[in-house]
Amino acid sequence: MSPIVTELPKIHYLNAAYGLKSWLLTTDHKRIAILYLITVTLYFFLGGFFALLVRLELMTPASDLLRPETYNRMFTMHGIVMIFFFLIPAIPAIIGNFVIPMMLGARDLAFPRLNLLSWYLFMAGGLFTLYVVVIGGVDTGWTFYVPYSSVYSNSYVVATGLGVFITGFSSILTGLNFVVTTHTMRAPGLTWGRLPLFMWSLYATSLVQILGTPVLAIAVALVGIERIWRVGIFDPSLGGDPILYQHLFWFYSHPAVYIMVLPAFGVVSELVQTFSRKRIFGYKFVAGASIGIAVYGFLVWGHHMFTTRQSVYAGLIFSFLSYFIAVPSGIKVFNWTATLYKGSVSYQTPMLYTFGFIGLFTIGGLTGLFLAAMGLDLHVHDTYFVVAHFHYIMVGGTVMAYLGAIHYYWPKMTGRLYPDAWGRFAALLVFVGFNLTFFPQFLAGYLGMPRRYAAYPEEFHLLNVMSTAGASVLAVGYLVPLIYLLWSLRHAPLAGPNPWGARGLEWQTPSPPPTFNFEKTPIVTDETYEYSLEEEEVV
Amino acid sequence: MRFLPPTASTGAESVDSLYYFLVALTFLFTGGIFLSVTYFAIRYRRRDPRECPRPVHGSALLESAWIAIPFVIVMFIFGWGAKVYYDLSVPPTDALQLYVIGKQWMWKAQHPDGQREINELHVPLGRPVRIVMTSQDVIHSFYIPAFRVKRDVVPGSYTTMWFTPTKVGRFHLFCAEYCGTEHSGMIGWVTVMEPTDFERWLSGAGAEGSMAATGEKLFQRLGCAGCHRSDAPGRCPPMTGVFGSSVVLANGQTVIADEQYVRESILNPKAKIVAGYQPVMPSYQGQVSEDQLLSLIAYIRSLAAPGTTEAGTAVQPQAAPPAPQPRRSRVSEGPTTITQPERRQRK
Amino acid sequence: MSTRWRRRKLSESTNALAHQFDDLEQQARSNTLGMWAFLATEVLFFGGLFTAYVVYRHAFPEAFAVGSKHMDVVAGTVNTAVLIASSLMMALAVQSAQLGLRRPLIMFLLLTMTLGAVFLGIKAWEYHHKYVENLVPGVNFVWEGPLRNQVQMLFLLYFIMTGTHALHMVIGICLLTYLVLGARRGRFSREYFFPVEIIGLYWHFVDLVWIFLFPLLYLIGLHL
Amino acid sequence: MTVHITPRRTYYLVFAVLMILTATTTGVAFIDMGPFNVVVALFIASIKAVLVVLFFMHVLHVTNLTKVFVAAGIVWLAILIALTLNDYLTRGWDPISRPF
Repeated sequence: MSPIVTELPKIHYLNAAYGLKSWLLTTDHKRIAILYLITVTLYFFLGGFFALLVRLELMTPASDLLRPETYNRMFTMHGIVMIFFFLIPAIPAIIGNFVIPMMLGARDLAFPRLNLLSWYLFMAGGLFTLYVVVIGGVDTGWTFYVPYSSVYSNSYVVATGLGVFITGFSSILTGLNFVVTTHTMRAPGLTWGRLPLFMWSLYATSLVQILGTPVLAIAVALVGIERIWRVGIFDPSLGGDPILYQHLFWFYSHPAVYIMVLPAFGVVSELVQTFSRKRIFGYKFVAGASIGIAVYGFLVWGHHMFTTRQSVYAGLIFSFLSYFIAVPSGIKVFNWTATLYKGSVSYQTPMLYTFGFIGLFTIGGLTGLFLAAMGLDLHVHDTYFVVAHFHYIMVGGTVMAYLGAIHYYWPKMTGRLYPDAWGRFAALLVFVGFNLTFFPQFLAGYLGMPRRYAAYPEEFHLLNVMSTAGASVLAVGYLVPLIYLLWSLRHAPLAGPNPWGARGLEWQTPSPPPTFNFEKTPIVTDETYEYSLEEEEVV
Repeated sequence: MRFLPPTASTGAESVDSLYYFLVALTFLFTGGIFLSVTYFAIRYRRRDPRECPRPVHGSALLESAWIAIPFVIVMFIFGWGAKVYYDLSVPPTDALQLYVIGKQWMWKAQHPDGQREINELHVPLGRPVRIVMTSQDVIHSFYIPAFRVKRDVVPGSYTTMWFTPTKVGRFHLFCAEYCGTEHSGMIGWVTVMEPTDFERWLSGAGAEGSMAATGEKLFQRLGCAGCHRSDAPGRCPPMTGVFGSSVVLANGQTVIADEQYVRESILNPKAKIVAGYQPVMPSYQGQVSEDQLLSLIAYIRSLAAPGTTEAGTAVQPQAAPPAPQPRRSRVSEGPTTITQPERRQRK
Repeated sequence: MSTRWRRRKLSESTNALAHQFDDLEQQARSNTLGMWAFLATEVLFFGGLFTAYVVYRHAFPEAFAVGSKHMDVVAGTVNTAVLIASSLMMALAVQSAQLGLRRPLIMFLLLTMTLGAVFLGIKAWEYHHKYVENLVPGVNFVWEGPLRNQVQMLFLLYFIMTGTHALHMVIGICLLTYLVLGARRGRFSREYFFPVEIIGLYWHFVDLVWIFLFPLLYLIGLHL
Repeated sequence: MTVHITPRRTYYLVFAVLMILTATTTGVAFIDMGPFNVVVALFIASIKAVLVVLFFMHVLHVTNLTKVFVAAGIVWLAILIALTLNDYLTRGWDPISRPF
């Protein structure tokens, strides 16, 4: 379909300058995206390593491989690394950084130096966290619940908190950059109604980052103050209320779920259109649902606190509000499915991840209904049911979409394709491994197995063995793409500007793109995703 | 392989019904999405690399359908879940009263008659049981899967849960809120016994005297009795008949004198002054342990006048549906010399 | 920052257009919007503290009233006036920049900084007083009267809230210094004044926070 | 972009009003009005804030987009405080969990 490409463009963003300094001081959004890609991938495998240790420990009921204190550090570090250093930056900071200016027809983000600063803040926060890993870890759980974190824990809470605090500002600045860029850097003719859906979802994500993250920052800072000076902001023995911390924490951390999953929605909206060659079914609804989720996500945090001392009436209100979120999420799933109708569906690697995403996110979303039902939550709260639920959203949803996006934009980033057969094989491995890992956890959860247990009674054994077996398949599924993608950098065939026949401004520049993306500022005259126009062009 | 924990309380059945409904709903929707995606993906697979399908621009009717229908369904789930939650949160008035203290890393339980247990909890079959819980250190969560109940145990305040066991047997007791190194070791057993066996167990469990009696001794020893005299109300409000009643405060607000209020009044007496009294009581913060606080509360509870408690006191033995417990009446023994006019006067 | 970029900026003071923008108007619009978005973040950052304040004041009204008697109302009022005056100076500085008046711009910026420094000085003096009175939680808090923990909560919030605010003031003064240096080199003009404007927005925001902190911390228990 | 330049007189006037309001809020605090002390203090503070935002920060003359951003900050702050208080204010209503 696309003409055979025999050589890369002469000058592109990768060879525009050489040397370490040209990377570390770059303000090119594409190079910063690559910096993020490298570091976030490292964090992903670090977090995965912790996860593997957790799963290995849980293969047997007794705590034999790791001592409980080590186990507690492992699951905490797994959570912190995966959430703050992988899931939150993954799609926005890598894919978003790379394609947003191109999607908008701009030369760069509105604030390129701020973008680089974001990466340095991310690195600084990450180094604090790595430092904590080296000197002995932290064992509070990623939630840092007081008074355990502020008074009782014997681990490195303050250093970790500082790492999270700094990384939070990296996240805020990235979001701020994206919001301003979307408002002021759009090419002529690119109206809001013509924005790619990925832009809509990243815009929504950025709103959450700007408005939610500061509250986490202050909550973590207060925990640090309480721990360092032994004062009682939350400590009940000094008059504080530990539940207040939970309010502040979840005010950010529930919307943070949408920071992690909204970009995935955007990716899936792009992929489902490209690989079925069809404009999305109900563009306005899908776009609006992103904003709706971002705004509405701030009204529901109390559903993490049904079993705490939160009042029954507050719980009722939060439960009621929580159910509204089901509507925009449903809109998305239904519209993606309907987009396939009468399309031209291809089964290339990114599309397989998209199929996986739709299925797993549906399960993840529907099990959310279980948790928002207050009476049922009394039973499943803080059990493996919750663990399975959010892994279906975060891993089955976000990681699937992230891998799909990496495979989709890899040719744009590097100018080269990758072996599609291997890609499809890995996608299948990830899907199978994922379900084998996390489906048994739903069962274990309803059976009553609490989360964060280093040892557990015998009746949960079989389910945990299945889960650990699945985790090893999943691990292989994640390593395979790493290998063939690295291999493809030198050996794979060249991709050309638009290997998928996709629409969108980012596919109209060479692969890899030049430093300023476009020869001259493009002018948009079409509605978005007009696949039907292609026929004329091809003929 | 089992997929459900034992169903051993009245609440467990209502939770399970909701669960089955949601499982069915999940299968229905996931199946629907899965079948549609599979069908579309096969039916409309790309046959020619150059093919370009005609656009379908969406349908307002379909969009409103898949906004409205899920909305109605989730509102139904909300209502159902809220009902179950409310029922599981509000104990019946005739419940047997137990006390639990969580600490790193054990559960300490105490019966009104003074029997103490660690990581064990014995309860009678068919009687509602209400548990008042607190923590000595960090947040824990008291979780009995077989009863489908879980409540966080929060330091500095009381939370409550209740259940009516419907099956004799031994069931898991877990700590569900991460609480430190031995979190997974903070587990135990709940034993449900036939009422007669339970009576036998109680009498054999070696109590040092009922909690109310212990509380009364403490009340004397800490010097509370010198001021809070029921015979000569003066500087301090008398304690008889207070528990469970509404108390008018100096700032005009009204509070119900429950466990939380009594606790606060001991630890932080100047926070809520009863109308008509001076803030003269010193704080007992740091001088009474959580155990002693519960004993004091049990004592003050025992001073409640008949028919005035809001929850859980053993004031109407006849009203308890199965197997009235003669032993329970002991809770309301003690110097219950209150008269109705006296109480009204204090309001 | 690439050196090429910096050189361009220094050599052509009036042509301070960054490469990613098409014109100065787009650049100014983006930067102003960016600052407003950042201020929204700041609102929520302080918002966490205000929430804690509201919750605890609701829980311990008497303790907060009693404790606030130890706040220095005169210092607080004077500081409010000083900060509002500094905001006025900042507004006049922005206006001077808009009109392209270099010397008034520098003068008003220096006045803003001076008043900001006066505010911080008074604040430091207050902190010192609290220290002498043994009212610094975590350092030397001593409270003989009732409701010790609850009163300590007020002072804790006082120090955290005013401390965070003071930190923002310090950052603001650093930014103003940067502006003064730029203004002396003649970097700003009628076309290119948005750095003055957006740092001005930040400064006014810090003033806004204080406008709420002042009654909430100093004026609770005066009528008791 | 057309820049709206506020005349100096407006700034001086706003400053004068802010000063008067500052004096008022301190003065009023000495009068016992029960729960209304807080209300009055916050009301005056809000007026001052609005003046600063509208005149010093030029929100009177900015684009609607900027106004949306200003509103977003305030609305989200309101969400944070309101839904947190939603818990604390209803704790006393039931026999299960009570204010501390």
